[in-house]
Amino acid sequence: MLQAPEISPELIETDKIYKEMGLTDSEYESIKRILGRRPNFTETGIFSVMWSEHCSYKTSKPLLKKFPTKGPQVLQGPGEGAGIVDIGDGQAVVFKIESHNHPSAVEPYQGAATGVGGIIRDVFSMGARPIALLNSLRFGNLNNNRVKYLFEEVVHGIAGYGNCVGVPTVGGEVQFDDCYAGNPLVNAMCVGLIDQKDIQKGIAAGVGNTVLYAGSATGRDGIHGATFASEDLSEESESKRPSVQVGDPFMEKLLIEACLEVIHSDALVGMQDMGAAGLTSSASEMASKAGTGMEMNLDLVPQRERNMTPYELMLSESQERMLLVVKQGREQEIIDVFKKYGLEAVAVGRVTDDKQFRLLHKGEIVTDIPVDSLAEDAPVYHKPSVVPAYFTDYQSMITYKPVVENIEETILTLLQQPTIASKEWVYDQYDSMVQANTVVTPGSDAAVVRVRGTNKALAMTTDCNSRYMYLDPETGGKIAVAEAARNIICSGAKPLAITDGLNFGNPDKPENFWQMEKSVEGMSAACLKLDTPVISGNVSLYNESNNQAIFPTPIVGMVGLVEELEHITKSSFEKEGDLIYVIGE
Amino acid sequence: MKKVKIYITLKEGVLDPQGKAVQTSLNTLGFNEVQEARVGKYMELLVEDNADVEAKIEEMCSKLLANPVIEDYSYTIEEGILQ
Amino acid sequence: MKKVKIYITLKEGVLDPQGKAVQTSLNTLGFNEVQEARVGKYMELLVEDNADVEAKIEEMCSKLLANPVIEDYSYTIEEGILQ
Amino acid sequence: MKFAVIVFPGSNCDRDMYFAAKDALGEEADLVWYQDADLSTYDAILLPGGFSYGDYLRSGAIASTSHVVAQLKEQAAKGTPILGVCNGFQILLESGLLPGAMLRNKKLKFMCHQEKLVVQNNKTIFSSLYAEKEDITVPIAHGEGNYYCDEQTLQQLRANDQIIFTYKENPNGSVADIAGIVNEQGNVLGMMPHPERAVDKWLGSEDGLRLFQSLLNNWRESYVAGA
Ligand SMILES: Nc1ncnc2c1ncn2[C@@H]1O[C@H](COP(=O)(O)OP(=O)(O)O)[C@@H](O)[C@H]1O
Repeated sequence: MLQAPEISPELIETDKIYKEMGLTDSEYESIKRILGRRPNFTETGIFSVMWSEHCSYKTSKPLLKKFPTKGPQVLQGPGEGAGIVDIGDGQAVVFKIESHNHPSAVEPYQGAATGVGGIIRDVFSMGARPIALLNSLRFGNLNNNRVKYLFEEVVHGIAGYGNCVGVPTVGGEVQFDDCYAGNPLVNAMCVGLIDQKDIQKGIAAGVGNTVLYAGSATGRDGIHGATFASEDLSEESESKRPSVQVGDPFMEKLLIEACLEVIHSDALVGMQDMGAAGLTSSASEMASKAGTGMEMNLDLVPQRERNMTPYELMLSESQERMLLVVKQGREQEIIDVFKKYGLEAVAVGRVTDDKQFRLLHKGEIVTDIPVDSLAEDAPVYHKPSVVPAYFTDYQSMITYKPVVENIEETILTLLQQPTIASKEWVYDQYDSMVQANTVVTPGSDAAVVRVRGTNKALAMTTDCNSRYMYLDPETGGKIAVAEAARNIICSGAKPLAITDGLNFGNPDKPENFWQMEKSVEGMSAACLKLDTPVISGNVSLYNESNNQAIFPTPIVGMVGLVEELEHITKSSFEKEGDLIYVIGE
Repeated sequence: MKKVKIYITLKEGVLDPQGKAVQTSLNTLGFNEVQEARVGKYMELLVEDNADVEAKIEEMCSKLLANPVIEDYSYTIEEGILQ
Repeated sequence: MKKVKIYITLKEGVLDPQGKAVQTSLNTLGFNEVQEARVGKYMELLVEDNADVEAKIEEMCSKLLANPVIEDYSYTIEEGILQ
Repeated sequence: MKFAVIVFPGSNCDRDMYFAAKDALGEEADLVWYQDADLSTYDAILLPGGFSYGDYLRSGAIASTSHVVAQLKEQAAKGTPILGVCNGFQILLESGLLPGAMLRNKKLKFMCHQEKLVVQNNKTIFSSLYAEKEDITVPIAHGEGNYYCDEQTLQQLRANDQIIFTYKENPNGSVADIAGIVNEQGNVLGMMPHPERAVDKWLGSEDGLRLFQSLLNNWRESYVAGA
């Protein structure tokens, strides 16, 4: 199928091979216009992943613009690997949430594990030490065996990866609803701590500087994962299974330590992890952001399998890989740091001044694309939006007030709901205490992690009630942000900012797009009011199975600052005789 | 009673970090002749005699014992084990 | 090149919670004919030809691959694999 | 007193151990990369928890074949105090410095929470500040902490009073509820629970700190005695 590298540019056009890669006719036409010729197979693949929803946000961009992203506390808003917020004393907190829904539906253990690995890389590639992980999970009804399997394995995968890399998993949420039966949601959030002077950017600056590849060798893992992530799940996804990637948390742990050592060298110019669309997105984004070009020789890329084609090398989503730009002539110092940790780091290319993204393979130029076209010329779609009939119906209903006859029975029934019941079975499997800073462990409103060497701490939480979102996305969006803020405040902290994980169905359906629009508007309003700007986030669309969309599920990840450890409050009763108050309406 | 031996290996092309770690460590110990190591699972089942043991084993492997997304399996059935 | 297949099993008498769990799930799935399950490790090594492969494999197993306190091992060596 | 915290590839409680020695106890400590280690200049050696070599093959197995373990054995023979926690305990077992082996937890799941331990022997350099049979609270965090040894070894451990900590409510299936044991000489302790995570009130328990203080007291006494 898609693997055949010998498919000619002509054939790609006449047989519309680009469609199999997820590009539309008009997108293909604009690629031809950009290049002034037909793209070859590798180039078509590169455009298809860079212009996928996952990398280009082509349908969500117009909505993301509505989010408030500024504030005096914000040091880095959306646009880099993760957002950064000032916490005083020259320090900052770095955080982001990311989804791994589709991979987890196919191979739950590895899907969840690599989701955790990916978000950790986003954080330490900024130069921050990852200090906490959270996750937000959605599954179908637990009386279904497949759902049970997915639930157990996802939790197992998060534990397997997070525990091994030594970042405590301190919080999260799990909800069960039939709408997620065929399409579970697995969103992972990572929080890092950084000295502001160490903040790194993913840029390829300085013409002549060297591009270094570090970490795991490249295999045929997850080829086309980025476009896969942007598709509806169907029978067909079965046949795409070989593309599932496997995580190696041990390798990641070594990468964390090596990268956090390397950031102290002035030989380092820029660093970025290879996430979705691997080498393609990391390399082209680094060049594009710096206003430079990049040339790489693919023969130099460490390879795990034989006879890999340029297409495969560029689109592979092998895990635990980083791309670095290093000052010319100073490569060895950096390579030596990686070597100490038993990691491979090799020069694969250099920064150029012609703003082209040029790739060589076996002596031939296999790609020559204006680098900005990959990021900046991606199409933007303004999708039609329609108020769903269900919403109008519900709004016209008379408010229903349940009558509770037996309070005790009702409470017991409620507590038996998996969504409400204790999640100890889940979080007991997570090492929530490694790094020895976790003051409030899972099971409270928000987790609290102290900042060692200071009298401060960070409170963090993830929240979203997707049932509210479905019933009224705008109000639901406000509620999600407000709930997160309450959790943070109840823990003794002041809310700082949020990251958001937008999980929705197929945006081509106007009703779904309306849900997206309203959710974002509701969240934005609450963020403005509470002064918690959006500093990072992720979009996952096409969360559907059998043509049925999930409830809109925009997850809010919020971080707050505890000024004094003494301010920390837990949600458990502390001692007999204490008074209980109810505040609010 | 039959004794069934089941071998579960990672599919070709699937990353095997454990195998890689074992190989590196064998090489470090001086066993430089080891070119590759792959680590899988080995299971022994004691199964009551009955007509279609083989079909059952196939089913157990594909349904539970191996993860078809990333693993392959094979097995041997030894006859007539006394209990 | 030789292909070496190594089987590592828990010693008899050592409790095998994983095997027990596998048996229980097989029984739950309706495979009631499964009387016992034991779970071990299976490794494949690609080893360069050299005079005393067998002695080397013994050494690898006893030094690293198996833990004599809890595990037994056995292996087979397949000749003449082409690279 | 000067502590070495040995860092293996994949160790992840190394810094926690370092801070326990340095900040909570207030003594000197170095993080020592396994390849660069010269253990002869330290008063005590700490093997931290984590997943050395990813816990691949068996937890602690690959680390136990590294060169630093030869030095560790030398120091053990000389009587230098050595504390292995969690993965450190697993490394001590795999390298033969302590008897027995680890199996996966009975329930096959990783577990992390505060656990009650009983101090069985308070006459070691690691436990002298605890009362005998005292209940203490120290967190566990492991997937393979199900301690196993054969009957004969267990007899020996009992006869020599080598069992230092037991679980009050056995969480993982360990033989005889064992949570921590010492070698015959009494200078090498391996334990699954994490005393370095229980060294100040913010962490939910301070009970682990007395283990480090016991070591310090003991070192001071022998130092004074030796001087
Ligand atoms: N829903 C969102 N809200 C705010 N910012 C977003 C959202 N989704 C993505 N972003 C931002 O867009 C940038 C690119 O995101 P992404 O491609 O997911 O990052 P990465 O390159 O690390 O995979 C990031 O800075 C991210 O924070």
